[in-house]
Amino acid sequence: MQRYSGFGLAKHALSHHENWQRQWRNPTPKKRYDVIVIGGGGHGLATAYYLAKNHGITNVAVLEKGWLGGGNTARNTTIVRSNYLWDESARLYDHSLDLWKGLSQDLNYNVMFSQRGVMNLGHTLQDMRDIQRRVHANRLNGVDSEVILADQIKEIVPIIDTSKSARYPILGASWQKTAGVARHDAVAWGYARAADALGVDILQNTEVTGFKIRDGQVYGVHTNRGDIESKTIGCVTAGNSGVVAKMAGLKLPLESHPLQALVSEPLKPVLDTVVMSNHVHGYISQSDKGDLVIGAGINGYLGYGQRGSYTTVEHTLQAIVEMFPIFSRVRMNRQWGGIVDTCADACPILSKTKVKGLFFNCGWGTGGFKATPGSGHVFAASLAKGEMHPIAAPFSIDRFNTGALVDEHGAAGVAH
Amino acid sequence: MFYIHCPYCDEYRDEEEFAPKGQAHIARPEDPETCSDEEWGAYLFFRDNPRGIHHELWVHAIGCRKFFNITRNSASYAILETYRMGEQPRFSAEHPEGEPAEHGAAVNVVDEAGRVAGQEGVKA
Amino acid sequence: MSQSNQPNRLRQGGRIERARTLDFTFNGKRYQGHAGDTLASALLANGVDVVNRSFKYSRPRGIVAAGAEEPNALVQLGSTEAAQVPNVRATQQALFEGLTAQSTNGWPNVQRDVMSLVGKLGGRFMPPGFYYKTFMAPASMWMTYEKVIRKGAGLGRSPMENDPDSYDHLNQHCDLLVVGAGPAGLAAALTAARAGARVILCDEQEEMGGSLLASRELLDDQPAAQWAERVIDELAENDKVTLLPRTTANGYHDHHFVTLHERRTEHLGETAPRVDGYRSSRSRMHRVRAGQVLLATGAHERPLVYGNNDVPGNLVAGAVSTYIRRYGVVPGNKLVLSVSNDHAYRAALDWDEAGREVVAIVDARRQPDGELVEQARARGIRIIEGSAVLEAKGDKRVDGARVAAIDTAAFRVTGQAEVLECDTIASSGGYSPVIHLASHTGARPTWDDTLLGFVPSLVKGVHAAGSARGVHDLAEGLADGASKASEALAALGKSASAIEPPRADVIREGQACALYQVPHEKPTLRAPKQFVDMQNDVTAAAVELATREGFESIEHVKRYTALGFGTDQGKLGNINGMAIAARCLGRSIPEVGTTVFRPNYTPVTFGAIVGRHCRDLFDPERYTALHQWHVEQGAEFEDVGQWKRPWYFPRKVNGKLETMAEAVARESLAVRTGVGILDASTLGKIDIQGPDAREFLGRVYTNKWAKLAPGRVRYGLMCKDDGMLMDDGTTSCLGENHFLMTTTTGGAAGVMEWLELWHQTEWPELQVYFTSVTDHWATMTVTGPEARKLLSEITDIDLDKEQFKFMDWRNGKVADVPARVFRISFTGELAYEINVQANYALHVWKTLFEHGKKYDLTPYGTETMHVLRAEKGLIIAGQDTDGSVTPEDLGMFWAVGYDKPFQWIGKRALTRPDTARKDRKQFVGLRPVDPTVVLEEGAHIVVDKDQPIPMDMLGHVTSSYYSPNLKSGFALAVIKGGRDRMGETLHVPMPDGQAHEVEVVSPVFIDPKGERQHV
Amino acid sequence: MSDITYGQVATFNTHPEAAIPSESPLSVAFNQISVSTPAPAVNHASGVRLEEKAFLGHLILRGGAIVLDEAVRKVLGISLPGQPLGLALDESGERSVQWLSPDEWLLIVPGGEEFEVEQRLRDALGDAHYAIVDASGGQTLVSLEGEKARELLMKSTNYDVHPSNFPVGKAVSVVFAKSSLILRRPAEDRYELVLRRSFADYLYRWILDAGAEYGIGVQR
Repeated sequence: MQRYSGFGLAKHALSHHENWQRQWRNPTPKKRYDVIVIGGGGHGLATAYYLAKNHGITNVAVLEKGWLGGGNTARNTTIVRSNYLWDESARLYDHSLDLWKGLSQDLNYNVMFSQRGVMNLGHTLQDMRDIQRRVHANRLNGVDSEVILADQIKEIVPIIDTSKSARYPILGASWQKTAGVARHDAVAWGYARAADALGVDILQNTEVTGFKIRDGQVYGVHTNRGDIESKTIGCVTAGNSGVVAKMAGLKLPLESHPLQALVSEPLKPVLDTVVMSNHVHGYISQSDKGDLVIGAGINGYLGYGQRGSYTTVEHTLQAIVEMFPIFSRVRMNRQWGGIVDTCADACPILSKTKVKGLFFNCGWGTGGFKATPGSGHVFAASLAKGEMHPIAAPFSIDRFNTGALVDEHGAAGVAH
Repeated sequence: MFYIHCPYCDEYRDEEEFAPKGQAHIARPEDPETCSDEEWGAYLFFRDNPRGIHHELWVHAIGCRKFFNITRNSASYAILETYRMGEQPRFSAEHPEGEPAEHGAAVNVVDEAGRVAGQEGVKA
Repeated sequence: MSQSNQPNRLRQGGRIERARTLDFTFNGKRYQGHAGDTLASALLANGVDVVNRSFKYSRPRGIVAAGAEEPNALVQLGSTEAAQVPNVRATQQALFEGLTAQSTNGWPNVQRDVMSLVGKLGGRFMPPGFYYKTFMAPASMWMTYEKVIRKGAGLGRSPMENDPDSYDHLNQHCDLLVVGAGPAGLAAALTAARAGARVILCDEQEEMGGSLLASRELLDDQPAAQWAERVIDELAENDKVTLLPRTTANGYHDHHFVTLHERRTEHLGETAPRVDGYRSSRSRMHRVRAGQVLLATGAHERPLVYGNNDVPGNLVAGAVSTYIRRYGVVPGNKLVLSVSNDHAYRAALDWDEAGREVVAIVDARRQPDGELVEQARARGIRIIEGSAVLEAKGDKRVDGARVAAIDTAAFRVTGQAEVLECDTIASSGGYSPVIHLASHTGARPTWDDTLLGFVPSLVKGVHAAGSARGVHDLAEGLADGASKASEALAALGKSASAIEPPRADVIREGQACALYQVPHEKPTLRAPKQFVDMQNDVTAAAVELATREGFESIEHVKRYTALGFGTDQGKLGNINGMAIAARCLGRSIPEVGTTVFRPNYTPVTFGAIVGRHCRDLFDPERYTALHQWHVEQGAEFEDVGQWKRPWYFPRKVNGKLETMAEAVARESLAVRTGVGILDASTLGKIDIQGPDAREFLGRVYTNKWAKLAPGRVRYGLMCKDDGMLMDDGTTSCLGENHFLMTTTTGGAAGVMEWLELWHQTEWPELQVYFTSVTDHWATMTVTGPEARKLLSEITDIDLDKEQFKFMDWRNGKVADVPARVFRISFTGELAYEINVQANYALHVWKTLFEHGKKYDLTPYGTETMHVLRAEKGLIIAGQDTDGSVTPEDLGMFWAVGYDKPFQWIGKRALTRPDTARKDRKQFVGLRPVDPTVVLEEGAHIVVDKDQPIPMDMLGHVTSSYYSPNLKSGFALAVIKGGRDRMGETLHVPMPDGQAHEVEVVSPVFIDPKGERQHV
Repeated sequence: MSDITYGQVATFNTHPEAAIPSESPLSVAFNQISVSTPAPAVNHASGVRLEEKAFLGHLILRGGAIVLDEAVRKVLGISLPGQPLGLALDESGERSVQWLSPDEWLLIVPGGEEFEVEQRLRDALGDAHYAIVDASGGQTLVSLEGEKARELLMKSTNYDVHPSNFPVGKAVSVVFAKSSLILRRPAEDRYELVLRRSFADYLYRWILDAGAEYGIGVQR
């Protein structure tokens, strides 16, 4: 792998950038792999990378039906935080946050992880109870988190309206200083480049059309580029997981919904942290390019169309302008949608299935991007060992039968 | 922003008046006590989640407050039909072009008897 | 009418009002223009070349286009802080008196920009994706690097003061929405209007008419604009037609829901002017539901991609014609036109007619032969065939064009270059239909090899006409508009015969050739910068580099280079970029991908999307019938859902307002020792009638209802089928077949829908009706030891404790008003809930206070209510429960009907392995060992306070207060295996490292036998 | 005693015999608790005129159409609107019945009549399965007139209020601003809005704001 560095960049500049290498190969599929990862988004590529790096399993294929990183990895609002309520999810997301901290160096690819802090606002007394509950739990779990009140919020974000006359005045917030944002595309590309360098075959435009299953054991897939065999297959297909599961005769406890986001025109820096409000429902940060990146709500109907309802955008901007009245004259540039696979408890599925050798990593709902390194890391370990990693174990499909849900939205209210 | 034909109000109304309530035709098991944990889990949580034709339960929340079903393509968002509780769809994954009317009852004819029937004697 | 100060203004022509001169300021300098100008045309008239600096390299930039596709001329508008608008496209901003604008980038100013040095020197160190490849070491420095990078971010700036303007919405419905009032759109609208259809016609420009306003062609032997005026007049007369100029269709949503953004006042001033004391909304969003939609959105001309094609003085050819013919402005003196098609020859003809010099037309085709080519030849204009402009010369303004023969197929320069002296280079590489709206619907456009452009794919009900689908000829476009409109109406079952279009000359045009990037003698990576996307400084070299690095999908190329991510969404650059990527990859354009557009077509003010749903009207405030009294008494309010509920009633004591703690202590003591009163009207109330009402209750509640007699009340728990508590409340038996259910305040709407869901989908055979009566009844809770005495003074109901027991209800009069009185208690004290028709509530309430004076009747709010109920161990659903709590977890076995015949909702789930666990979190009380301690709600409970982090948490404090009655803090909590831990001492660690010691106790702190409520 | 038990159902006359002051849901606004200025008066330039018809009797009828139709005709002399979204008025225009859903109708009668009407309906309905619920305290009726009334509605609801879709004799429950209400067209030149009590103040403030452009006046 060609190492990236400031010095290298200068050297390439002198040769008019004519000597840059491909960041990943465009290989032809082999007949057989030790592990197949279906889905070339952030989670799938991270899974492949950690399989190769941590477990020495390099005979791995990542099958991507379109272009890598083209699903929710390319469509999210890039927030990274780990202040989840329940022990199980806090462990998972905090593990991820730890990996984020050294990710650029690990991958030799600047994913621009910017720890500018994330605050979740509370507007009612019950909001504040929930926030306190979450922050207390975070602290005892070793997750960075604190409660701040309106004055402190105003100090960190001077342009926010904390006046008492607001319809839902801001009472306080939970504040995770070490949380932040990252450059979404770079995460996929960085993992792809690093995995490729370790020998992983990234097969784009390769769509799985069916599974080869014999006696309850998976042994390969059919694709538009021919059959590929492997006795260990991890499906990391986010919004399309239900469709993939059906090919294996499985039903999953999730539904795929549209989730929208939008950006303003680029502005000179005016907002340095991430501000989220579940009560008035909107969240916002400003990218390094200057766009205000704004997350909208999820629609309640099934949707694979990568677009949602316009009213959701209206409600989101109403919330944003309520919190930041100065943005009323700023203009919205673009909106888009992703397909989020959501479980009833707003927690993911990292699980074996009834089909031996076939594993699923899905159901991340609105929280997938931040989990990318952690999800890939524990899922790789699970595929390598054939047993779920301890951090992944609570997120089995079986919990929907036993009742052992990890109910994040029931308790914390903040799922993004 | 869907435009939905309410089979009870018998006109198209904006999506803002409606609320989606998940997959249609999920009947509660007749005898819950004899269900295994898996069967009960399936009833509570496991859904078809198809990309394509989907039958879903909606309620005309601001309007007549009636629940009804929609056959909709979850990829194109095209609505193929709406039908009342107790009626069967004409369009399905097996019959994307629709079955002949006599096979399904989802015809939006509003008559006195139909309205009463819509309220009585039906099962999800 | 002096024009001496506008050097590029022609003496005549154009549609501007020459009699109206307008002053404006750009970058601190004053200029003049005319009514009818855009800021761009006025700047060009005044000879202003550099209007901005580029985003990444800080290169000087001028105006390139004349409409929405303009990538460079972004300005910051506004003379005051509150009126600032960032990133306004000068080509779309009408000039008004006093307009004040600044370049978006450039420091200290746009002429001498310090950053341009960085751009010049550092440009080559900033290939696409350079930031992914550096700033990684040391890891701790990234936040510092990022600060520096962020300094260079952004275009314009946000205002720092609140918006003085307002915005509104108008919901519209029509049979046919026509987007674009050019030739095809006008013909379509006229066809539909004459057929009697409801039509909306919108157009983004200041004036309707589109290309007809600057057309050289005649219609019915008159200037085309005159035909447009006649049509618009006819449409304006028709009351089924809504004409919306200055209105951009910015988003196409499902099922023909289109948002039209009407700029109502932006042409009048920087803030909306006041008329008759009323300030109009600055802009208005029309939320249109159309039966059918016809897109007559025209086409955008593609510039050619050549070296230094961004130097001011480089324009697209059509823009040159527009400025000359529509605005009477000729943006230079000596023109070189570089083209791949006939259509663009018009620019040279217009330039020539304006009396300026056409140095040459450089045509990439070997033997151009259309009518316009012949006209140019006939005028003696030099035509250089088989050639193109390789490179512009000049720094802040074009001063020459290097021209050479090229081989477009082989992508190389074949001849010796010649430098033509000129100050303007106009180029045209063909025309891209404006397919944005069609592609918002999710339909992927398809490439047409003859048209050399993407044409829209159309979902059912959407039609395209004219240039928007590649029909560029005027006569054909008019006919196309008319016939597509009649097709659209036919789809609605309405007949409309297409209008007879006006007579137009057919101009024979030769076939265009495919040319996107012009080859250069040097390879692309070494050639002078050839810009593809000017706003984001994306060059042909960047696209090539991206493909070399393995970014092969056009989506990857776009993301890696930022191509098309500007505020223009790549209207000029996307297809050129795709063509370059295709060339580098040796593929065809459609093989590289398609082009996808998302709303908005052009950026839309947040305010316009928000509408009036802000500030006082952001969200409904729900009031009870007693709201006025609460306000007058100085209550503090708590937001509970949308309700405003009194939180506490601070009194002035010794001239000082009580704190909440003081008020709550006083209110709590009053209820325990005297009498207090609560406005409980927000509780949900549902009237249930029917022979199967009782059976229905038995199915949705966990407990039994078979034997509740009329006159009696019972508390019930409602679960979902996963066994988790959903809501609670009391239900009264009003008659054998008649019940009144109450719900929590927040749960009211949800419970109502829940009942209907089960009735309509599962048990339609049950004869029962549910009707919400929440708003009909006002509910006042009179509670405390003196409650009976007080109430007895103003009621005819026999309050004798044997006649009217706890959990009974009675009818009667209270303060002469018919009332239903329920003897239920949420405080543990003697309590009466008085329900009266809401219109009479204030009278009853005030009468209670008249009589209550001697008992010191004390109004209390939600905070005191919470304290009092917590002392009794009564839960609040949603506070003490969170969707993961069963009735058994709460220890409410008495409210679970295990042997009811029907398998009620929630029962089955209770026996699942996890739900049946013995060590689930259970509801208990906590008593801090130190009575002065009030635990923090949400704090967690551990066994070993010295355990290192992560600690094993047993559960958390759900409710915690100071009790003036217990003279101690106390709390409710859920704790793993809590019921088996009674008497144990546990710990509550706090952020300061200390831990509070607590004893696990029963959740009932006061009157465990319930004697007080039974008195 | 003001209540009578009809078979198995308890009815309740909410009105006092004595003259008791009463407050409509709009009193909060009219008394300038939620707004700082008095309601704008009607004048010749008012493009919209708003008037509250407070304290009317509102009854919700549930049941089968055929059964209810007979009773309503007998008691009020109005045919029950059988078609969805129908609104029927008696000759005086003071009493109306509107379709709410296939088994639900809204009866509006002069204030104070509702209890008697309910009793007579119950007498007429006998043993049928039906429900009648008094909702008079929970809602109020507001009329909008004037040449700009329709445009004001267009600002507020996405329902198509064009006369071709919303003729006289139609009534619909619709989204209105961020709340909902019942919208009725009892006459060519008048719209009626039925507001829920707790939302009424918000809706009234919305309407005044939307109407400012048209010089809205409030008839008091």
